[in-house]
Amino acid sequence: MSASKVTTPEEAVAGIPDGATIALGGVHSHNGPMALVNALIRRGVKDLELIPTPSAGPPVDMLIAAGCVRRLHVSYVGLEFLGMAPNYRRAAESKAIEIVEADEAWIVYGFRAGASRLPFLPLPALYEGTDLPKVNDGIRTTTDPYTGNTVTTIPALRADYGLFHAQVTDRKGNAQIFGQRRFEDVMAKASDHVVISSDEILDEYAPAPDPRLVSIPGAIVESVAHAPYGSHPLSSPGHYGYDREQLVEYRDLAAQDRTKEYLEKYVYSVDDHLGYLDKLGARRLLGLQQTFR
Amino acid sequence: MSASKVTTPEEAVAGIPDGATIALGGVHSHNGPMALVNALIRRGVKDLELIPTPSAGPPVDMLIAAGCVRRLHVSYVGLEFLGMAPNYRRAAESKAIEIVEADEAWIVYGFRAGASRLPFLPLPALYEGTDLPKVNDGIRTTTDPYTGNTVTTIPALRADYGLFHAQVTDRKGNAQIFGQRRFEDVMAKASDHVVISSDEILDEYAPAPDPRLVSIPGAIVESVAHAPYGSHPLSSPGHYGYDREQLVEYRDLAAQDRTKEYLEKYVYSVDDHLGYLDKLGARRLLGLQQTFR
Amino acid sequence: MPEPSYTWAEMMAISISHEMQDGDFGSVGAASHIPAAALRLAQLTHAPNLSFFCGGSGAMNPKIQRLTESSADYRNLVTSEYHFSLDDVVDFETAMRFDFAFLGGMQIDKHGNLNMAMIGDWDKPKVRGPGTIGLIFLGGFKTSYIYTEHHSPKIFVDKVDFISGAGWLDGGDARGKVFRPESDGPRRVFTPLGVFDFEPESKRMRLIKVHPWTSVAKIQAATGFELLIADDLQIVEAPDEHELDLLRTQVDREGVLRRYPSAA
Amino acid sequence: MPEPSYTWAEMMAISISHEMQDGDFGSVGAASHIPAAALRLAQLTHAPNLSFFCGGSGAMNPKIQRLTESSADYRNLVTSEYHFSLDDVVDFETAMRFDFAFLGGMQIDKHGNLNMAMIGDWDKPKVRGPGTIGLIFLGGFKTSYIYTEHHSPKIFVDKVDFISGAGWLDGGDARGKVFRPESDGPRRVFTPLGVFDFEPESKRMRLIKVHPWTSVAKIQAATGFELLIADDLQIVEAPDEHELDLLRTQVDREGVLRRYPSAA
Repeated sequence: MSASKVTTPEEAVAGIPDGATIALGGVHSHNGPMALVNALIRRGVKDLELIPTPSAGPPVDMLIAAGCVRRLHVSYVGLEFLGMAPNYRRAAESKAIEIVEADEAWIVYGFRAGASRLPFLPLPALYEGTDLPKVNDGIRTTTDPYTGNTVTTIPALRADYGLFHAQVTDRKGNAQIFGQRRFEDVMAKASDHVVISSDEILDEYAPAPDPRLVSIPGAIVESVAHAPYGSHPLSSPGHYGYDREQLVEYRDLAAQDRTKEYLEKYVYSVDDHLGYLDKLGARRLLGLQQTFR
Repeated sequence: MSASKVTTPEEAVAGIPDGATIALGGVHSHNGPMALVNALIRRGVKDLELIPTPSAGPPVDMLIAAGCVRRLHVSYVGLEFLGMAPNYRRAAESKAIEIVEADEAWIVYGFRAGASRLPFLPLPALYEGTDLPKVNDGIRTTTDPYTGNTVTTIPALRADYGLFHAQVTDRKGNAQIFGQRRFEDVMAKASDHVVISSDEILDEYAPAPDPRLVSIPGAIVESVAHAPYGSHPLSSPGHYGYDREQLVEYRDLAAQDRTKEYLEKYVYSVDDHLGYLDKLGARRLLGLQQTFR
Repeated sequence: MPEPSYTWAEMMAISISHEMQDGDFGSVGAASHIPAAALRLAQLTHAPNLSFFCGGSGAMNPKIQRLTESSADYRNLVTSEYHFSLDDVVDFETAMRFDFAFLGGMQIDKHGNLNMAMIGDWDKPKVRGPGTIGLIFLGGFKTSYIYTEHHSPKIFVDKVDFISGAGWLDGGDARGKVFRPESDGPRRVFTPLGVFDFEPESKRMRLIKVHPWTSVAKIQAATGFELLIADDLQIVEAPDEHELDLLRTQVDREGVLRRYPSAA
Repeated sequence: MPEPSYTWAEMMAISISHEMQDGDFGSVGAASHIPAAALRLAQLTHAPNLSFFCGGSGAMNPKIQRLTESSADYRNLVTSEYHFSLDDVVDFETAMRFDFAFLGGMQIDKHGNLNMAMIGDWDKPKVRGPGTIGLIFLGGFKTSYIYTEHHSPKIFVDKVDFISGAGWLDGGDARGKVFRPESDGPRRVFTPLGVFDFEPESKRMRLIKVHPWTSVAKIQAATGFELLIADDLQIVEAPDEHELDLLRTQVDREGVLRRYPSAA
């Protein structure tokens, strides 16, 4: 029988050191690995370099508010339909964190190159018309050996740890992610250590899912954190919707620079993810159920 | 109501000119767009540049035998469990066709770069230890602007036409390919014109398939050739197995340099794909059925 | 004059829909209800062969009968034709395979350049924006549509403080010197007040359609630079009943666009 | 001596299986029944955490109870854990994420360099091979296993005519000067006659296990260069009943390996 990779969210992030580079899954208000993020905040990890998906939201803003972040690659960081991300904005304006002035191409092509460990990636004329090369010295040039032309390049991106949320994962780490843009596989390939939080763990004797629907192969997954409602207050595609009330609570406190109150209430005052769920209560959690599969 | 892209194999390839570059789907003895290849052979198209998948087989050997090919990118061309590809081997040894001495990296990374129209792709040390750069002047070098090191590069590959076989396709071109290595999507993106042959056309009023199982999006598909048993004598994953008897017949004739007899019998002597199916007969075709979905 | 029976958001969706071309293939970002509704409406009327990616969700051509608050909502995916990946998105964006995309900005200038990064001095920005996200691909779309829900002099500025996305750059032939010839600059700007194009020589923003409840003078007053006005300027009529009905029964059943302010 | 009750192909699969390490992650090519059977057998015995990609089919860890004539056969996919893409394959190959791969050649030389491209003069080859396919990734696997069903002096040559895949190059420290340090050269060579490693200093092929029906002298005679012989050379025993039973009932129910010639 093969060894099980299943553990708790707290155990799964226990080895992530200060200063680590983190590839962070989740798109806008959906499918962020929140139980893992909360565990990192609770641990008080410091000086992280964050490379989130191109459409990043609440988990990035929370990690900044909690003082965990040293450097952030920005494509989009915001609260989507709830407006700007207040802590990101304050930290960027005050230079409390270092901003890599990036975009979708930087992150997607960067991770794609990182997934293969290509040395860098050359692009056709895109950045040339913009001001990004003036504020990001990672955007460079080299010679196209086929035409002799000068072409713009971006570096490959890799992370020490990739954190992703899945709906259903087996004990070997084969993870099913039901929604959003398929890209977690590329980010996982660009990460040295892959940690999955999963709403459900597939029973060892259950029929295997259609292999075409497995998003990340278990062979590159290091640990699987069993985390029911592990994406809360964000949505978990096909399982539960986002908790709009709590997201508004977060936004309102964050806008008033009172994020610490939110973190105290939901993160620091509980011991672990199960404590977080107990605090929310069954009524609230089950009210978010949204079956779309 | 949206326009239908459904046509016949013959119509679907009617516009492919002599000298065109073709990206050709299919892996080993499986899922080749044979009805399209037969139609091209019957038309007597000339001077094609072929870029097949890294594991190419009978359709490439047949196109060479029929005199359709000027230039071929070789990763692997063979008859898999039936041995060498005789026409490829003769043509390469006699220099009747031009060989681009390539490999899996050249084709996969080349198409991947072509799908994005990246100018070229730099690789870490892989080709350096081999003799390939000595016989392929497309393998070049440039400067890594992040380290100053010299790195090996390959060019982006693009095709004028991409030809692929699918099991089920809707009238807009959304194609479901059931098996093999998922790569047709990348090759399609690297092709200016995408032609799909499909065993079945999805009824317009049928429930749509799970969108995660659609391999190539209709928006980039130009035409859909309705071709039942369109991959014969190769397999069509989930629908029918390969016709071993006919593949052995091909191999034996090809090995004796009598491929013309095969082509006469199965290609030139019939008017179109339906004529081919009639010639094979219901008993033989239905005997190949293999339901695995 | 009675209160109009539609909202400016509904009017805007219908105006956008009229400009969409059958057979085109494009992309709309997250949290973009109005263009998403417009594209679906166009598919149901004059443009059945229009195709689009619905940002964030992974959904191509969702048959949405509801507009979700987040267009990255998984529920869009369920009724779609194809589940795209971010690889697909950047491939199509870079390879100039999208005929169009809808894009916006914290600042939009008279040549259609867009800024989502920062307002003020780069070293000490007054406002830090959410980020450039996909705007560099203005250099890779065959054309683009600019879209904003807020028409004000703070948005429409003479020159953006930072170019996240290159429109017509400094106008004239400036753009053609930088990008590949197959990638053209922005074709239209859609706002609650009307529709704009770019004058072909100067590439300056030009008013071509005025929504029923406003005027050229009001639009100019809400714009931070001098607008060109088309010779054949059109005053848009109120939406016809059929289109409004389609929008409300087949695109936006839950009335997201109806909850915007009425077209005053 | 009675006719052995197993074939050399079965013996070879069992020999390979014994060398597999639990927890490793690797890849096996198309039309490679013997290594595919060996890996599955290892998963069922001492290496439950071994994982592998099954070439061509897209299948990761197929629970094959039958060996298909073509390992690219779709039917492997149905019982697998994950459907990989060619993107995955080259990503893992280039990023040095595969612990091992099984590879072969028309020619294999004393330093484990492989040739699949051409025999004879490059400008006028005597034999044109099927092509280099994935052999350059010998520079990207953490290690590799060489495998051939034909042990003859035509296959095992002193020096390959063309390097498709770089083994230990000219031996000694030659390889380390070219490739990334995480990518090591071939670890083992498996043939119908036995198992070989590479002597640590010279990186020359060395016989470490002799299959029961042959001898050092016969193996040397079938090899086109002088073989090194391990000090602790082992004579492999006939497969035990338990392994043979597992192989025949859970890996190769249809007896593909039993149809190879019996181990004479």
